[in-house]
Amino acid sequence: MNNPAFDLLMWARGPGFDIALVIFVGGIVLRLFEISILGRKRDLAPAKGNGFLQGLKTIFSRSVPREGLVKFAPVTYIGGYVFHIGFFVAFFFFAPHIALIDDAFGISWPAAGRVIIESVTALTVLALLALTYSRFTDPVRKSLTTFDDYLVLLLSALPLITGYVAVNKLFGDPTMMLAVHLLTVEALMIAFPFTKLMHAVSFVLSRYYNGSIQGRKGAES
Amino acid sequence: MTATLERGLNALREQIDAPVASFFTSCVSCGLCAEACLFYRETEDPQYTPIKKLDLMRRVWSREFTLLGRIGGWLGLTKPVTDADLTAWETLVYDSCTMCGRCTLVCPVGNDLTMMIRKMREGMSASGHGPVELIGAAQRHIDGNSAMGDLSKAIHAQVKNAVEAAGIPIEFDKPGVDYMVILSAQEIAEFPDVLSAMARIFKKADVTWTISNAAFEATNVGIQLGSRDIARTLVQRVVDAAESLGVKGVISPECGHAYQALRWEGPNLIGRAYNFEVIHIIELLDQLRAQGKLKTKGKNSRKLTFHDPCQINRRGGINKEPRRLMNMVAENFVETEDAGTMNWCCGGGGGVGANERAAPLRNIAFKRKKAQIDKVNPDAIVTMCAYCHHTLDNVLEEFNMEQEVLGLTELVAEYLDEDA
Amino acid sequence: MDCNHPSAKKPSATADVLSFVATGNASPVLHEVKHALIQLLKTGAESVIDLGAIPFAPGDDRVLNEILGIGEVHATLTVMGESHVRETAIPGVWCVDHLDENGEYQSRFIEVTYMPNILKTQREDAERGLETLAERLGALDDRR
Amino acid sequence: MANKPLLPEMMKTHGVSRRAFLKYCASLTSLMALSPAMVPRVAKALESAPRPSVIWLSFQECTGCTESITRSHSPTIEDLIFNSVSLDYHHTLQAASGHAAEAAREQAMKDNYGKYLLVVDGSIPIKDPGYSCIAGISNLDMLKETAAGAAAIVSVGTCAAYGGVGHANPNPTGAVAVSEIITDKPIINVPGCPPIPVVMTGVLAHFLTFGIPELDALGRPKAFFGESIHDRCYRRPFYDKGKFAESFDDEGARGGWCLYKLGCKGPTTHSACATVKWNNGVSFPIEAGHPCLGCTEPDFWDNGGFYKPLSVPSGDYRKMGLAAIVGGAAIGTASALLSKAGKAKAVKAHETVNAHDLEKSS
Repeated sequence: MNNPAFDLLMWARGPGFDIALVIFVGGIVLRLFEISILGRKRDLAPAKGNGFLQGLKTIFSRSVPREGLVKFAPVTYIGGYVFHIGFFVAFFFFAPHIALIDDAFGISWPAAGRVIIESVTALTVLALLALTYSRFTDPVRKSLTTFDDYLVLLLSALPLITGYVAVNKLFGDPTMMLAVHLLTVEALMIAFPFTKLMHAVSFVLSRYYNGSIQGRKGAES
Repeated sequence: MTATLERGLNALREQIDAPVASFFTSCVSCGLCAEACLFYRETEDPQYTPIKKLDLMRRVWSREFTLLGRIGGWLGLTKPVTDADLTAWETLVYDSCTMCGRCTLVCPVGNDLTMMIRKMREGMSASGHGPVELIGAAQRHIDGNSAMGDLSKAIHAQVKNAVEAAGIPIEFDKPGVDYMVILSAQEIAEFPDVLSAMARIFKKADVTWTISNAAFEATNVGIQLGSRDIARTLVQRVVDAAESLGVKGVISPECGHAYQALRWEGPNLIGRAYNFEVIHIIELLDQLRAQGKLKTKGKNSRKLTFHDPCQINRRGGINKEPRRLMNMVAENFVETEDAGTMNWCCGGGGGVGANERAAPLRNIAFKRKKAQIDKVNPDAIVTMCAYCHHTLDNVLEEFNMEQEVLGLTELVAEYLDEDA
Repeated sequence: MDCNHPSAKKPSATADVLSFVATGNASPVLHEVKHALIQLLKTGAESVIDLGAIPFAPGDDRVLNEILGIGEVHATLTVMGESHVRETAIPGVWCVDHLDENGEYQSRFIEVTYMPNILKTQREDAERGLETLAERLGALDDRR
Repeated sequence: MANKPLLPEMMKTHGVSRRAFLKYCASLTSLMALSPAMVPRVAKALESAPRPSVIWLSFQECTGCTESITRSHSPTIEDLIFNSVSLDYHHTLQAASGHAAEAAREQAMKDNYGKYLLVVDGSIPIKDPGYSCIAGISNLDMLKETAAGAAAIVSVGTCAAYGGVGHANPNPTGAVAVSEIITDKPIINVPGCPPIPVVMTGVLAHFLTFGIPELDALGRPKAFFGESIHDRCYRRPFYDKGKFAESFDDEGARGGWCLYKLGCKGPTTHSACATVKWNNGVSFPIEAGHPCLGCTEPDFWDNGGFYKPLSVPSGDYRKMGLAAIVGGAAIGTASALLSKAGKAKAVKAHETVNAHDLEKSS
């Protein structure tokens, strides 16, 4: 006798993960090569500031919004922060995820408790809902939104929701929900390199370029 | 040989490099660039969202520079950019963007949208979608010596006036001096006092300088129109003149895009570094101040504020220098909200000021600057770009505002300590 | 009170730490006990709560013990392993713990009753008691 | 067989008091996850339960299940429950052997046709039935023959229930579970490697008192397999607090912290281990400091490694990842070179823009 939920879980942990990983890692590398091999011409104008250092600095400093801007797009800013921090915490501080990272890279750190993980997850999903809502209602967001954006929102929300359901046994067989959780993560991984999710990697390049262009001129970034 | 769609698309292809690819890859269409844009902020029309203005370039990138986009193109899932598309984008790219660079500084993923507008204009102009006024200016400048036509008589007349006013000789084409001064057409036509101001300051500071008959115009419409070829020709003129005179440096005048063109784009346009330095007049004045060669006496007692020209501060990196000079000569210097790096554009930059079609929109967009000024309610606004100066003069009048606009060089010269 | 009778497994050092780990289930159980006591007084209906049916951590036991306290009666039964029947400081509320021959818990109940049934002599046992007594008396008579 | 004594009589002869019986019924009721209000009904049912004939077949197995069930040192009510059934055939336990043993089975089948309870442990090889035979009869044939007259079947142990170790990859004998062969009889699966003896007796008691218990989708009595180890684990609060043992001898392991990271399958394993425990309630694997292997679940042998956390992929994904980097780099380079070629073509096609040809021809 087989347990379909268990078989699905094993598929998700085995071939499913392998397929997703290959597309995820291969895709990211592909995209990064695709971008960086294009190259940029050496800037012949004598530099006034250190573009390299400011580029590096901007990778981090751009995480802080410009003064006074938050009030003009509160949903995007606050929702964006809650989502990003929440997703980060839920991913990197939930013990089973740390176990995965430990297995893959041999590094680990203390896990956060259930109360933290679950409230963060709930907040993160709420933030996603708010961001989705603003894509429907806010004129700027609405005019910019494409299918890709909704897909990305959905793909980001599903692992959070299914993870929450699996851990709390809200409904369904827990083994099945765990399998479904892994499958949603795998869907996210597969979509990652070829959708706007890729920004989670390419933002480093973009911020660096931005900072280095400005920095060479001695301008702020 | 004429402007065609294919030339335009080719120009766009030429412009796409790693930063562009990275920027389009990173965009999550969060729309925060809209909040930074004066055109969106004052109209609240979502079409003015900066990243939307770049959509055609994004499509070219996606279809021709990404694997999936290429496959999508082969399968006919995406459509190539057409001439009609370019026509539809014309006003977005030229009328509703002053290339002020605010969006570049707020984009959370770090996209340099302004740089991409600059690149996109290459394709727009090559495909014949440049605004007529900018094309006219380009033709006048290429055929003559200034975007305003032949200004050689005018400059000689203004120099003569300045020599009389300052009592200091100004020589043309004098080799071996420290600096060659170039001027924006706006200065020659509207604000010639800067000549006598420079003459007096440089005399005191023992700085020698000259003006070249071959290249006295600083503006470069190629930058605004988005044509590297035209921009290169114009930069080359200045470089040739400066190098034949053997000057130590060229002083970029109070003009935003001129500084951008000569200081930052120029070497890349002509494909080599110059044999001289390019220094902005305000940078130079601040250097002289630091060396003790520029001393002032007395201060202006009126309430003064400072308007940062986008291309000189935000995109040029000259931020603290004008403030140090302001503090030398202003008793009551007040900063506006967002002053400095995030200052609001006057609305005239990037060729928008010359574009008649854009005038109504420009007047709406100016309300942002107006609100910024109103909050401080100064007696006069000081700036370091003749075109900002010109735009502010015009729109202040349009809005029945009382403030006077002053050039920083002239203001400093006014309080020059002649006895020091 | 302690439903953990000393004859049960000795608490270890880790058990002390564990005694602060709780699931939060003690409070609903105690409310159930209160409700049962009201019913007992009103209608005489007896209730039994199976503590094995509720996830309980050592911390929950601690809370339960603190609230219910130790009462007047403590009986130890020796029936296929020990059983501890104890009245708590709340009269009418009893703790009934069944241990096996190895001193391990088989089952744990809270009974809300005037007298837990297990304490009473069962009729069948009394019958067999009578038989045994009769047998022994017969043997005594035979000896005489 | 029919004249075997009923439970009350047996209790009497073993000197077990009524009070002990009541205590047993209370514990049994708790064990079966029934309401305490059911205790009198359980007691009544046990007293008057008819004692069915039981035939126990052992196929591809290790005898661990039988060992587990007989692993009671002192006489308990469980023994009495077993004694109250008529174990007519169990080739490990019965005295008879050879032809006499098979004759006993045939006799019991004949006498109780349609009424006897069939207990099976071990999996059945179907690739070649000759892999496992008893008295020259293949397991497959013996199962089919014996099941035909059974009232119900209890598959004891994971092998009989789900194929177990025999069924594990690569399954050389083609081992299958009882339920794969017999489809027309009620089957109660009591998985575990081995199953908990108390659970076995609980299931038998339930069968005797109330008939076939409520089963889950995998044929397991819900009373014993309804909840996961993880949900009932005394170490669960540590999981919730994010405190984990990282190795078998670290501070966490000594402190009794959660064993998830050491590969514990508690979250996906349904069993009563955490509540009923083993060896008369002494302990269970997690309490002994070892992660749950998930032995009550189908294919638990192939769950990606006993010591691999559930969240860790089971395959050799690192190699895949490295291959993906190389592949991605190659395709990315190819794509970029294609882009660059397009760009180079555009540069080559570039005609110098003249200020006088910026107006579109039409």
